[in-house]
Amino acid sequence: MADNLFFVEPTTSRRGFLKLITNLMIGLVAAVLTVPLVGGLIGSSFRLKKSRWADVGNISSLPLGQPTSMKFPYKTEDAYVRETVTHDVWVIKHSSSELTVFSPICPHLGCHYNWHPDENEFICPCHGSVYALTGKVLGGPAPRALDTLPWKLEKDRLFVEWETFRVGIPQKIRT
Amino acid sequence: MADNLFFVEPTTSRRGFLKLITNLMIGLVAAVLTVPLVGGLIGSSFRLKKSRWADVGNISSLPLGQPTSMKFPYKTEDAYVRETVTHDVWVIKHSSSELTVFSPICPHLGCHYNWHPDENEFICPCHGSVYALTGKVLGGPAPRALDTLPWKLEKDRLFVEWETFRVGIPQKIRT
Amino acid sequence: MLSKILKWINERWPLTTVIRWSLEEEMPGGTSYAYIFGSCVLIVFLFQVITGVWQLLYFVPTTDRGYESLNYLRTEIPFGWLIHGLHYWGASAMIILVGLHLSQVYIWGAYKNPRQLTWLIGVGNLLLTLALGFTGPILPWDERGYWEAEVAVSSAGTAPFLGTVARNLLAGGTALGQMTVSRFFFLHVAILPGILMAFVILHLVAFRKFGISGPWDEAKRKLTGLFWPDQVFKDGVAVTLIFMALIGLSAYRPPLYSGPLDVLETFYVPKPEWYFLFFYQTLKAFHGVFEPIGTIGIPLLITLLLIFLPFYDRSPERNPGRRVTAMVCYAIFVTWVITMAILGYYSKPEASTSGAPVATEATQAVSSSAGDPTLQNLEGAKRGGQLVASLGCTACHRVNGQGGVIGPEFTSALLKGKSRQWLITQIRNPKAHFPNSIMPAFISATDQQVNDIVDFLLATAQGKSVAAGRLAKGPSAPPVPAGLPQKTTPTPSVAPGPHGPPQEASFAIGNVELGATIFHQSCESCHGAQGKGKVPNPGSADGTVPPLNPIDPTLFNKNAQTFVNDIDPYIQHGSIPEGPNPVLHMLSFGDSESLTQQMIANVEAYVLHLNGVNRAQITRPGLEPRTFFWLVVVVFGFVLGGFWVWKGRRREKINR
Amino acid sequence: MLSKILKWINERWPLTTVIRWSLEEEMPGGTSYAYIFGSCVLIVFLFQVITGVWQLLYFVPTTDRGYESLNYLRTEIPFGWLIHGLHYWGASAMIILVGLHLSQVYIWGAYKNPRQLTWLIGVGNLLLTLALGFTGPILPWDERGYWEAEVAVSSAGTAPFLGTVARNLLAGGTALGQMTVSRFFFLHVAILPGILMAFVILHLVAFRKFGISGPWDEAKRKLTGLFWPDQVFKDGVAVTLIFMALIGLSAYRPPLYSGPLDVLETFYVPKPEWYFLFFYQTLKAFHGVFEPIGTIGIPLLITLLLIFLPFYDRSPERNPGRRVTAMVCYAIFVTWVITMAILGYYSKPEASTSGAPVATEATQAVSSSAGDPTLQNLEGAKRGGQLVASLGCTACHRVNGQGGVIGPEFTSALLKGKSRQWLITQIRNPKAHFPNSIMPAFISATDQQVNDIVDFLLATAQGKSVAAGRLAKGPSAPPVPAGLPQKTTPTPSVAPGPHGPPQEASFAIGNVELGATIFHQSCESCHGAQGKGKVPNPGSADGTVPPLNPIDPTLFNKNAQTFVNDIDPYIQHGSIPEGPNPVLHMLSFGDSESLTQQMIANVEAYVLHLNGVNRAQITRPGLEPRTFFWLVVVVFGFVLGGFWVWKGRRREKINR
Repeated sequence: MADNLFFVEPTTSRRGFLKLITNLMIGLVAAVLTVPLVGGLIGSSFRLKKSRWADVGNISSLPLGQPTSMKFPYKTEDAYVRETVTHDVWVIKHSSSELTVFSPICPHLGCHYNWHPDENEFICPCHGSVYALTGKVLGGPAPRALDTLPWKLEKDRLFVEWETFRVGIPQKIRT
Repeated sequence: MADNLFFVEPTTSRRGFLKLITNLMIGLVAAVLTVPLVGGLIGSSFRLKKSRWADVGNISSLPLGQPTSMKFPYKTEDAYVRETVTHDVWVIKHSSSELTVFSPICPHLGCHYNWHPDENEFICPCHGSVYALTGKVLGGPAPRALDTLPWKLEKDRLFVEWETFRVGIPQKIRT
Repeated sequence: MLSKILKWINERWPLTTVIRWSLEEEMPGGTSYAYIFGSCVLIVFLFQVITGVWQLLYFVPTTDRGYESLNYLRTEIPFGWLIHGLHYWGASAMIILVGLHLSQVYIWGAYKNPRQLTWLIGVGNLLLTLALGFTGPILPWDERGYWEAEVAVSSAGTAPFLGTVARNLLAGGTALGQMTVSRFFFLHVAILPGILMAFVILHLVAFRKFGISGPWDEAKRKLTGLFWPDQVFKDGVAVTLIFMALIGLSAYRPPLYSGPLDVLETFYVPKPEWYFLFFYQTLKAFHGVFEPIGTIGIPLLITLLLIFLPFYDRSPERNPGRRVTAMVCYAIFVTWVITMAILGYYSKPEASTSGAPVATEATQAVSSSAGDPTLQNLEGAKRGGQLVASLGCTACHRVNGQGGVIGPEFTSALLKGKSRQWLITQIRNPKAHFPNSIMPAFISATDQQVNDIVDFLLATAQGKSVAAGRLAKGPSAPPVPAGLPQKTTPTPSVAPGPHGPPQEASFAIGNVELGATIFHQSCESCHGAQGKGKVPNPGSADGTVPPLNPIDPTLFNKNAQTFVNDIDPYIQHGSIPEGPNPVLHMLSFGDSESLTQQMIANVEAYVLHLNGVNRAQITRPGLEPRTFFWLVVVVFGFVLGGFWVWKGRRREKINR
Repeated sequence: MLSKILKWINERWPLTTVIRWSLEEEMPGGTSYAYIFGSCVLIVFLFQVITGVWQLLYFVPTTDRGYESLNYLRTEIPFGWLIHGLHYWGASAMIILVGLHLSQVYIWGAYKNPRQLTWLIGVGNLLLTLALGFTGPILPWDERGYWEAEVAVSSAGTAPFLGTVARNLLAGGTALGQMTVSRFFFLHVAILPGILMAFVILHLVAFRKFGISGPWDEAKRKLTGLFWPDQVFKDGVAVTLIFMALIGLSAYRPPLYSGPLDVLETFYVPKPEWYFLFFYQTLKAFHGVFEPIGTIGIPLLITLLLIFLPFYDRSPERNPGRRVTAMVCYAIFVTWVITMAILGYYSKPEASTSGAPVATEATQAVSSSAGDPTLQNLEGAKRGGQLVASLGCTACHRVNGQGGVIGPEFTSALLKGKSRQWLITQIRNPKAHFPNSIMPAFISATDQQVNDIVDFLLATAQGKSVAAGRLAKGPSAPPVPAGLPQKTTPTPSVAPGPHGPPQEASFAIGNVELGATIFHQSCESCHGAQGKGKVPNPGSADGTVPPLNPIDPTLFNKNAQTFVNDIDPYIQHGSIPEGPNPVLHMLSFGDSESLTQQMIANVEAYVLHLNGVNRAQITRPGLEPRTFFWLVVVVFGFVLGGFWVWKGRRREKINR
């Protein structure tokens, strides 16, 4: 039987010894080979991207209390792919120094939501999540409020630290 | 024997008929499938790139009778990859309206040659082909003279039709 | 000669043995068209391997070139449309055939002792086939691919305990990107087909150990047929028909061009391939904490039920008539899958951005009519009057009898009762008042400019006449609709006609449906519904905005790429129509970034569609797809039919 | 339990039969270390498949991202260096092992009847292995990859009659490009491994039909050994040693970084992998019309000789001692291969651009000294004096006691006898007079400017004193060395220090040797040989040009990427040193396009190398390569050695 071929009882016979040590060698080589394979599979999967402050633009002319979608160019570094892409954020200006900056990504499943001023709500077209101006969930499958982003002002210029968060869970966890 | 399985003598038996018609069906399907496979292999292999006139630059300041390497940006279209690259040509100004424009590609095996003014020769560093100022082969493995490129002048601006030619053969054949 | 060579080979390599092993099989109960599915799956899988490998000649798995490289294969390579079409529709065929094969095995009770192992390996094949069907559409990283990856990765993330780990490993990072594409490529091109090939061999070896189970009726089992040629003939007929169907589908139903990826675009509604629609629809029932039950629990449960089927259903009874529970379960399952798939197919997203075009202006006006307009500065109003022209307001709004008719005329009646703040908001963020307004947000204007315009409008409201500036002619700044506040590239001078070369958008094959949505939002107000035009443009030579359907014959071209190259500059850079004083200008949607290049590509696909030109036109088909299909049908018909007739005659002759 | 499961499986699937088939083999004449090569090839091929597939997780086959994606795997992924290293060195190991396997079969006469078919398939395996070894290095499309592809495609093009067809089909177009990469990817990743796998199976089945041929001495054949475990143990020892060697090579001899592709660069000398050096060297003997004999004829002849070997050498004699002709042929062939490989390895390109740094100035001066300098215009000479400063001439040349020392001082002695035309040429195209001159060609200056400078120089030659302008300080235009005449980007204003962000070059891993060549040509004159500095820079705060070896500690960084980011802006954008009136400036090699980004990447790699930092530094090795290698050695030694000793003791104990 096949098991006799590999799994020899402790034996003093030369062949038994050869079987054992051969299996041991094969096992060791396989084990060592597994190391780079696992390394390659993990790769950079758990490496957080460095977030950078991005210059989003001048906010002096934004209306008060109304969400405005602001687009800005952002230098991305996705492994070995480097590009300048356009990102956007929703900015609500409360006063000249007080803002709320929302990530444009719906915390439900990652779609981009829109502001519906007639209903005074953010609504996501994908699965119908509804959020208040404050980001609070008003309806739909969203598991948490809209994600705010860190921001700072430098003489009316808004800088935002572009971050993304895991979607679909109640906690706001950076990705 | 295996041949009996496939190659049945003309027979009126039902099974012989089935064998024949089944082989025929398999053959037809395989033949039709071969069509796209051959099409995919040939692809755009024999499609000449459209050459375009490229603005190489102002030649009014070039020295007379001396080869000058002129670089210029060229919009390439390589299948679905579109990029602007820098090409160069060797330009020899004979008079304000008479020029020679050499492709920078050695006709031997596609390297880029250099001008060696102390020897008054073009020399290719890869396999040592030597050319005169006129492009004539003076030595080395080169199968033909340097390739000239079509050019035209528009008010001192040199336009060159960038073309490449097959290397390693005595004939100048566009690629 | 041939037999001598065969003999020589057979003495050195067991060729005949291998052929015999694969072909010589007795089939208890005779051959049947019920048994074709296994062979068909095998052959279609072979097609998939070949067409898949061939696509590597052109397709590259990168985020920036995936879609374009696939489209190059599909439109520029002879029979590239067929290579991709066969692979795309082959996937569907394979899933259908695996389903039918599984159903046949289930109904015939063929999974029972001693064929448990064959069944187990078969379940593995089902899972691998589904995994291949899922990972494939992701690879081009177009709109469809990206969103399917997003759903896959998010679903993995809902797994308890290991959610984050599974999610990140699948995405190859903390966010979707190049690593994700490479991972799915790795799975789809190497790992999954490799395992499936091994499993197919295991499955075949296991199958050959006991052969087919045959009819459950012991009496019928006495008849025996031969696998070769009797069953292979039936298999061949089926494969031939499937092959022709795949060519027909490739010709008449080419795979969708979902459009280049634009994560900012909110119009695309991600839906999976049809074979996962039932699951997509089912998932909608699970929200919040119950989500993992849908995303992980249901697939896991079905898989476990399938795997352990031969172990909990151990009765040797194979007759479906006596296996009522099994048949009822089957019927319920199939009904569920089909119902959900149909519901999923027809389901609309739960909320839509394309609402009614008429806004509730009245409700908004009330809240802002209280403002007391005070004229701060007559000088400001004068400057504002100039700005109204120079910033392009008069392209849409009529002022002092001059200007466009897209927006309302600036009359005192219109403006009366509007507060300064309301007007500022209207200029800065028109959608705040009218969500479906097509008026661009003038974010890039300075506060001073906006104040001046508001002064002018307030003066107009009070009936004071302040001359609006005349639109500067010739090389003046074009109206820039939306503003990237930080964008400071100088706006090029604009003379009549479009300016500058076609941009990136002109190379991408857009999605007609997405284009229609964007057209509706951004283009319809000037070019009319479906581009049929007839919108007046006073001061232009034509008197109306040029219609796009049909388009100016000088722009039209039967060649899609030339057509796009003709119209792209207008959309990118805008243009001023000829005429003494045209009120409406074509806006520079590209330069101003008010539409992304991907959106423009979609709009262009739609405009071409309106003019009867397919943006995804196949420029080098080898043979026209439909011609090729009918050619194949005719050739197959003549050769096989002819052979049939000829053989039939010969047989008759001999028998006579 | 285990045996019960095995029994259940065996009743349903012939598992034990398959295992027995692969392991139970009697070996006439006993086992031998001479027989290990076949097994070793098989196992190394398995390694190649696994590591090859794993590279797909990162590598993408595009012209623009291939090299970078591979480098990402090698430097940023844990054990990525090992995955790539194993694959790279595994290819070499496989070719050596196939060669040894073939040699053993040849010497033992094992190809003779009845094993002709096994031999034929084996020749196929050899060709496939060589094809894989050839196509692999092309894929990253770096300097090496591109030039190997160029040679391959050109060689195919020399074929008679079908040359152009073969060439275009291999390149996927009329010129090298993305289609070429995709084609070699298709071959290397799908077609060739697929066929090789099938051939390996055919080979094994054919081999098992007759087993090993064993010793030629009939007497020795009576002894028999067993494949398992006797031979497998020997195979295992060999595989273990090979595996450790591959890890060691990956750690101590990582594959070369040949630098990003730059088709304009003339310094790279394409040489094939070592296993094709003999062929490369042989080819040099065939020129012109004889070229196809070398490129097509020789490989074809060798292949045919190998294929038909068992058919023209039909004598059953296997003892090498009695097969003198065969052995002599073998010796000649091996000697040829090794000699040519060594010659090829040490061969230099036939001409070199890096000639002697001293030009034959004297020979040139003669021909041009006849010119009669006439001072056309004193105003021009005055303007020229200003230009000498503002165009940056004084960065290198001393004029009126002011300026650099890189070029000769503008004295009347130096300039005497130079004609106007000679001076114009010198300014427009310095290499025309001095081929190794580092003086930039002032193509972008206008004719008027050049005339003015020449006027100034002629005036100087005549001893007339015309004041040279003082170098403008602060925000003035930097010296622009080479000129793209049509390049009109405004030169940025330059204050001390570098300006602007790192560019493209900073992300690419350059080739140190190419960098050294470029450094020698473009940097050495200011920064000294090997960057050791000490070149005076009057007017700068330091008094000398900063050395690069060692570099300013504020720029140095142990992290290669940070180091590059620190120095790249200087090379791209240039800089003016601090100090009251520095004569020498760092030129803006990148902005002026006098060096390509790829060249700059190479220079940066060289500068880092001078400072003891590896540009291709592995930032996330998982474990340091050398540490990992020694860890593996120690673990293998301890476990296997320990087991050996323990078993030995036990056996002794029992035997006692």
